[in-house]
Amino acid sequence: MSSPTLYGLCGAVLVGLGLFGLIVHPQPLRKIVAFNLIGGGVFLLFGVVARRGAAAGFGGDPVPQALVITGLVVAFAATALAVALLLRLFHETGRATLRSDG
Amino acid sequence: MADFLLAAAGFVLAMVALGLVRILRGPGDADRIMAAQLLGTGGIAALLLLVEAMSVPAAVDVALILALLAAFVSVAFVKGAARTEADGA
Amino acid sequence: MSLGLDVLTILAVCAGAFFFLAGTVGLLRFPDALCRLHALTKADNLGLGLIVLGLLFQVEGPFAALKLISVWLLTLLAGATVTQLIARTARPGGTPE
Amino acid sequence: MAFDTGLAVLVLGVAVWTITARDTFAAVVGFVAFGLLLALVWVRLAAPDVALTEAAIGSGVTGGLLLGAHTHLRRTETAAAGELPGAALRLAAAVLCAMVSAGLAAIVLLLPEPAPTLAPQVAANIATTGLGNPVTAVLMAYRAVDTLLETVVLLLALLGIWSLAPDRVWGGFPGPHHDADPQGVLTFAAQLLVPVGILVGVHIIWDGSVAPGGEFQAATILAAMWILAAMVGLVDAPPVSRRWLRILLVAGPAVFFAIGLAGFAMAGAFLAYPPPYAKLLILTIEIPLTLSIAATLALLVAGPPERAPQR
Repeated sequence: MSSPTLYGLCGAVLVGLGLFGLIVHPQPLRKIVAFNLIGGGVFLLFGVVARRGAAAGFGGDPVPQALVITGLVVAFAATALAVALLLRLFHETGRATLRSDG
Repeated sequence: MADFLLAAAGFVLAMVALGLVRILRGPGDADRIMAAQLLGTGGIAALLLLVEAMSVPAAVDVALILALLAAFVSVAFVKGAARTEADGA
Repeated sequence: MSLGLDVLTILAVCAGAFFFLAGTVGLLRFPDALCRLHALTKADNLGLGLIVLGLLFQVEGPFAALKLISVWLLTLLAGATVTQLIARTARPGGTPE
Repeated sequence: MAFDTGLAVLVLGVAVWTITARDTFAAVVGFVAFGLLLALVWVRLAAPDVALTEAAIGSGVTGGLLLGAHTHLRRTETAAAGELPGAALRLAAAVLCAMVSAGLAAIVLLLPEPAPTLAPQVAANIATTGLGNPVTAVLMAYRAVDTLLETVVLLLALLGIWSLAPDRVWGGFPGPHHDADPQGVLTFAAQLLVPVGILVGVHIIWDGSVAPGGEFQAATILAAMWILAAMVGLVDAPPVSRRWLRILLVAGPAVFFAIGLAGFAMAGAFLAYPPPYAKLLILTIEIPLTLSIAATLALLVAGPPERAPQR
């Protein structure tokens, strides 16, 4: 097995782990962290595709690499928005929970 | 030479990974910050060794950014810890 | 000449790696926060410092060397700041900042 | 190979820790460590540009953002932890996630051989952009529309955050006010770090045309330095109603869009650069774009206005 494949498998496991955290954790902040783990895994899969496409003297295919850079910045913007929504919820209700009842 | 540097990078990473056990055990936030600090320094050291082993000199900038941002995150840590205590914990 | 430099690199990097080992052991084994802090700063300053020193023998050109040294200085600054503040919080009766 | 295996195991170990930690603070620390290790992985995958972005945004600024959020929410976290779903649901979730992972792993193992790649096309056309860094060429030339829309997404996220402000503080200062302590250790560290950080940021953008680096990485560093200065009280965030601030935020995308439209006249298509001026035009876009992105990222971290503007 080559190293890119190894990191690809690592990315696949990361997506599963993050998804698990996203479903199971009741605290919204933990869900945000878990969502970022999923993101890390997906980006790693892109990285493997990029590394395998090494050609023409480049260490990797620059197109998926550029997509990952775009993705990282957008993921950050989404995280910041999610955190702001969460803090607003906390200031409105004094609690930070997604439960609709009590 | 490249093999030696790669091995050294692996060794340093393994060491800081052990240091991570301190994050697991805590008990206080101070210990967690210390372990994160060790991980930051070790990560930077491993990265520098890696850069030289793989001869990608441009990646030294990654270490430079990590060093800057590690300082930034540390200050956020300390600020956060100070604020939580001020809240009357 | 190159062989001599390689030997210097290996020596310095090994010494640096040793300080990381020592720092980790200290972090895990020392009884209280201040002792652990002492162990940590050794790993931080000397471990990274020696590794940077070792790598300096390998790089080409003053600019690359300058970058390596700045990485070390930045880490020192961050480490000094944070350890100072941790020490204040960890000391009995100490106040943060 | 042994190194890669070790690094992959370490990444997974930290990820498991981030998910399973009982304490949210420990999970956030774990996430910062995770980002740092991912930066190492990107270097191993021969993607230094991505490593720079991961180190700056993925680990650094996201870590700072999450730490700040945790400080606010600390006392609610333990209460919410009691709402953990039942064992059956957790088991079902674990099975589902294992299946997702297995599916992705199968895809990784079954990727076509030889791998499809666009690298030769990039190599064949990079000379016309005058740039030396293929990733910057992709971001600023071949896929420039993506990058333009991305900056718009950042602005939309900022609008979303600002719209969360209560009416009475609208137009006010974002985030809490930090008092400066002129004798403080933090102030001293920030006074040393900020100028160095700005220098590194300029170096990264300047390098970006020929070596790994570029406007997003540079903008993140500039944003982090500004947040640092704000955290220790050296500067205060400007009220969000300031006109110069609004102009700063839209200047980058506006210049980008204007040059894109000029592409119709100069080269016959949106965002097409006439070859002799390609590098000049790209630099003309990059400099205001860096400043705009830096301001946007810093304000995204600062959050919605919290203090009413002085009248």
